[in-house]
Amino acid sequence: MAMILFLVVMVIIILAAAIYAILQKDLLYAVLATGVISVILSIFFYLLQAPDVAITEAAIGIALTTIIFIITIRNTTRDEDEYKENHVEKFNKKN
Amino acid sequence: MVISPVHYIVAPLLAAFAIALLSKIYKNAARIVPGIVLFYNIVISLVLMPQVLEKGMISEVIAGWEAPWGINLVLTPFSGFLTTAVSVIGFAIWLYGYKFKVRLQGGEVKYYEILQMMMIAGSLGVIITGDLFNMFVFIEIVGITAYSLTAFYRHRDGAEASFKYLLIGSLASIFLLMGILIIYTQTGSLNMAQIAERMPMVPQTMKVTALIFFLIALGIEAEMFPMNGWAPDAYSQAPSPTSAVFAAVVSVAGVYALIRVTFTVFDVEGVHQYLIVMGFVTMLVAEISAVAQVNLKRMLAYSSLGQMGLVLIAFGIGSHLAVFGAIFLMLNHAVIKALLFMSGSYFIYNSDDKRLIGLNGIHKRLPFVSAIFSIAAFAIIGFPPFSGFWSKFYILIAAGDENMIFLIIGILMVTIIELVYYLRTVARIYFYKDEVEHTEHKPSINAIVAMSFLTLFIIVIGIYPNLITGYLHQAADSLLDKASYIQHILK
Amino acid sequence: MLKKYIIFALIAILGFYLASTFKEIPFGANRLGDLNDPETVSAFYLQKSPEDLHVANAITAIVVNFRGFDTLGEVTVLFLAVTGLTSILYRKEEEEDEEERLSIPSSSLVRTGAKILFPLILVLGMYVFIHGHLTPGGGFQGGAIIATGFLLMLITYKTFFTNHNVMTWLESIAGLGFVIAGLYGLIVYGSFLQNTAWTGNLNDLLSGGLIPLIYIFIGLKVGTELTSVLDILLNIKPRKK
Amino acid sequence: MMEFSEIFFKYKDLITVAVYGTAIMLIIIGLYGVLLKKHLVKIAIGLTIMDSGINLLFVAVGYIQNGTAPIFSPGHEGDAIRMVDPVPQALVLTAIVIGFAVTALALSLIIRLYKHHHTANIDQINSLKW
Repeated sequence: MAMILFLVVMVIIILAAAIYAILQKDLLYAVLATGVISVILSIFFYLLQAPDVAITEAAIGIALTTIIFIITIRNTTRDEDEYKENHVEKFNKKN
Repeated sequence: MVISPVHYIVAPLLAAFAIALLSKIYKNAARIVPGIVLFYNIVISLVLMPQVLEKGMISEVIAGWEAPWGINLVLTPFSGFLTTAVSVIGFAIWLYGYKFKVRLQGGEVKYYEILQMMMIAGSLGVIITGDLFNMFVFIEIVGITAYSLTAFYRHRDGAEASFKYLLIGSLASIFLLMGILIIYTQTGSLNMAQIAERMPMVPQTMKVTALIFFLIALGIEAEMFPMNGWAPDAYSQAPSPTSAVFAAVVSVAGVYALIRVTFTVFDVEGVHQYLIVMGFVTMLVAEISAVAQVNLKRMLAYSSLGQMGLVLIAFGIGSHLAVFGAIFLMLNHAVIKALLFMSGSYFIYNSDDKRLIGLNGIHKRLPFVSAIFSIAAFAIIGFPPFSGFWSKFYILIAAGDENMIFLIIGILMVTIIELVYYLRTVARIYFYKDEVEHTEHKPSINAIVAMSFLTLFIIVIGIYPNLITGYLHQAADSLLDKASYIQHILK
Repeated sequence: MLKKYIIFALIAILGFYLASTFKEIPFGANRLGDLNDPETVSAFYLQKSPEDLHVANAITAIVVNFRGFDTLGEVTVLFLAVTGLTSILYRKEEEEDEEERLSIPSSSLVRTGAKILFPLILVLGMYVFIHGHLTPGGGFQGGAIIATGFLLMLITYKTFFTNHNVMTWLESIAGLGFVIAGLYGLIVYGSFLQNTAWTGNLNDLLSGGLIPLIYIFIGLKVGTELTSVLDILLNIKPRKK
Repeated sequence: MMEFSEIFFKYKDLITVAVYGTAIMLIIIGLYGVLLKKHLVKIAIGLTIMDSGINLLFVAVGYIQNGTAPIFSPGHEGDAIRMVDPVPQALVLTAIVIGFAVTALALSLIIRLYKHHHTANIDQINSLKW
């Protein structure tokens, strides 16, 4: 029974993390949410008797993918809505 | 060591891994080694093709496990014919581009040459593999190289076109994986022949679902409407030899994958009609868009999509003659479109204006290239005595045999549209006065050799089509004969 | 706005379609069939992996031997991704300014910790890919673990840098090693990537013939490629504020 | 993980829905992000979420009730009968690494686009027609 509860909690966390990753405007948090997805996913793989896949997902999904996303955000912009300010600035410059 | 189909893949891989080391010793290695590899591919084709035609089919197993268990490589007359064509055109494009990138620094040319070589090798892999998941891996190889090469130039909008391409390509690969997964659960196999054998036992709904995923995914690779928006951008932003590879090699591999899956693996009714309808829409939309283009490379790209639409229509008709015409058209399209991109990029190179205006009166400065461009333009419209005439002619006859009057009218109408924009371009080259600034770039000798060779091919095949129609008939037979494909591979 | 609704409808259709398809594919059902007279590939692999190849980890047997060609292609994809990344991001004309790398300002505790952890992570990674044919893990996993070790060093130490020459050599040698091991099978036994006849005993470290060797090559290749990806991305100059 | 196997039968439907449903939901959420979000990084995030979903789907399809991981232990060579399907797992290994390569390439393109256009919004990057 505890197992079922655990499973349900995992499903809720992973789906919540996915929705959060898509909706969150601060991209850094969105990226961290994808890291959470990978964590839960590798637990899923472990439960489904796929230890090889679980290790791969843990190393690549959690560590490497997250870090390359963070590097990208650092080199671009952290705020999803930044373009709006940009737009206003450009508009003001023109006039 | 006996030459076998696996050499098509191993030789480029060996070269790609070795180039990094070799170029530390000898700077020009990155330029020369791909040429050697692509030439070796022609040698492989020439050695293997007679065997294929004699035996009907060669299949090679990887890692020593017989066909349904391990991965196998198959050369049928159809795929063997395409690999031969791709090898020859790939080598011609290498020859053409040998000096093209000479002003780039050593390091950059290394990346360029590796990526281009692997793009051709990946396309060959898509054509020769007999395993669905292996096909996915090769499609990813082609994809990765194509995205990187599209973004190769920094000063243009390459990154944007490349990102667009990457986005659609990734969606395609996800759909492809989904299709593979559904098929795997139903048949327990990844080998195309075994899946084809077990396909009658698969429930109809599963079959149709999987086929839809495959059609979406491979339709993107084969540049079918409506998922082909990436193509003109990618074609126009990539370096010129790469555009030629896109048109001549990658699109051929995409169509091959689509046709192999729909014809051999699946046995769903109605897919032929789907191919005809989608092919027709693709052709119509693309050709009409081509008229409106002001950029030469974009125009050629749209024309390329139109040709692919016609190929799909011909495959959709499905009779022997139509398939024969479709394979002929694939060959013609590969050669002629490669030629158009090769000669067209010299125009762009010479004029400071990237638009069609830059072509005005250019024949005075580039008489040879202009002549080749015009020949290729006439050939692709389908004027006799060039080879493009025969493929269109056979497709029309095949449509007539099936009493598809509207299709014939449609194809003729589209031909008129093609006539309009190609003749307009040729007229610009010969009869308009030049208005824009120019920078002089005479074609180098290797480019002239490559272009003359392909032009010669168009003319010779146009006058003596019998030189290759025998092989083409055999190729069409082998594609339509599903039973012997299954039997040969599964023994 | 209309476009948005069309996309919503498409997504909903896809979801419904997927759900109704996978309803027909029972979860947890045994689809392998008879293992002694295999009809599915998986049954065949499960049967042959201990019998013929003497490899305890069936996934390793599949990845390296049965479907080794896929793995070769996949290693190539990584290699091409690194090549593409370099050509996209890394051009000489843009390196004129002083290099500044992404790094986390770290305390001496973190620095010392990283220094101690780094060799341990490397050893762990190597253990994982050397024992790939016996225990869970293998070339990809070990390579990825090694890459995380380098990542740790790259972000804690501003001055730590991977020697590109060594990386290129390792990368090329690992790749060539994989292909040459495949060619050995082609020349000696007549089929690319074919395993040797000598395969050792199940569960020995020296079992599986060429499989551990190839997996070590894969591990080195994946490790160096992933490290290269991180190195390239970390070396981008941060945007000017 | 014995417990998981034991209770499996009892709650089979629930677990089916949980595993398949999660995978399909991940694919759909990812697709939503790819198609409707305007920020390039968000689009890349959507792609990785889709990839996660399809990977989970692969592994879930290979699972067999009461199965064990496909690794032979000493003295138990006949255990193959209880093992889960290894092929989807092997395919997923390949798919994960390929997905990482594509993501890295996508992110590098985003960095370059940002350098050119000083924005990462898809509507404002429109030198070519979208």
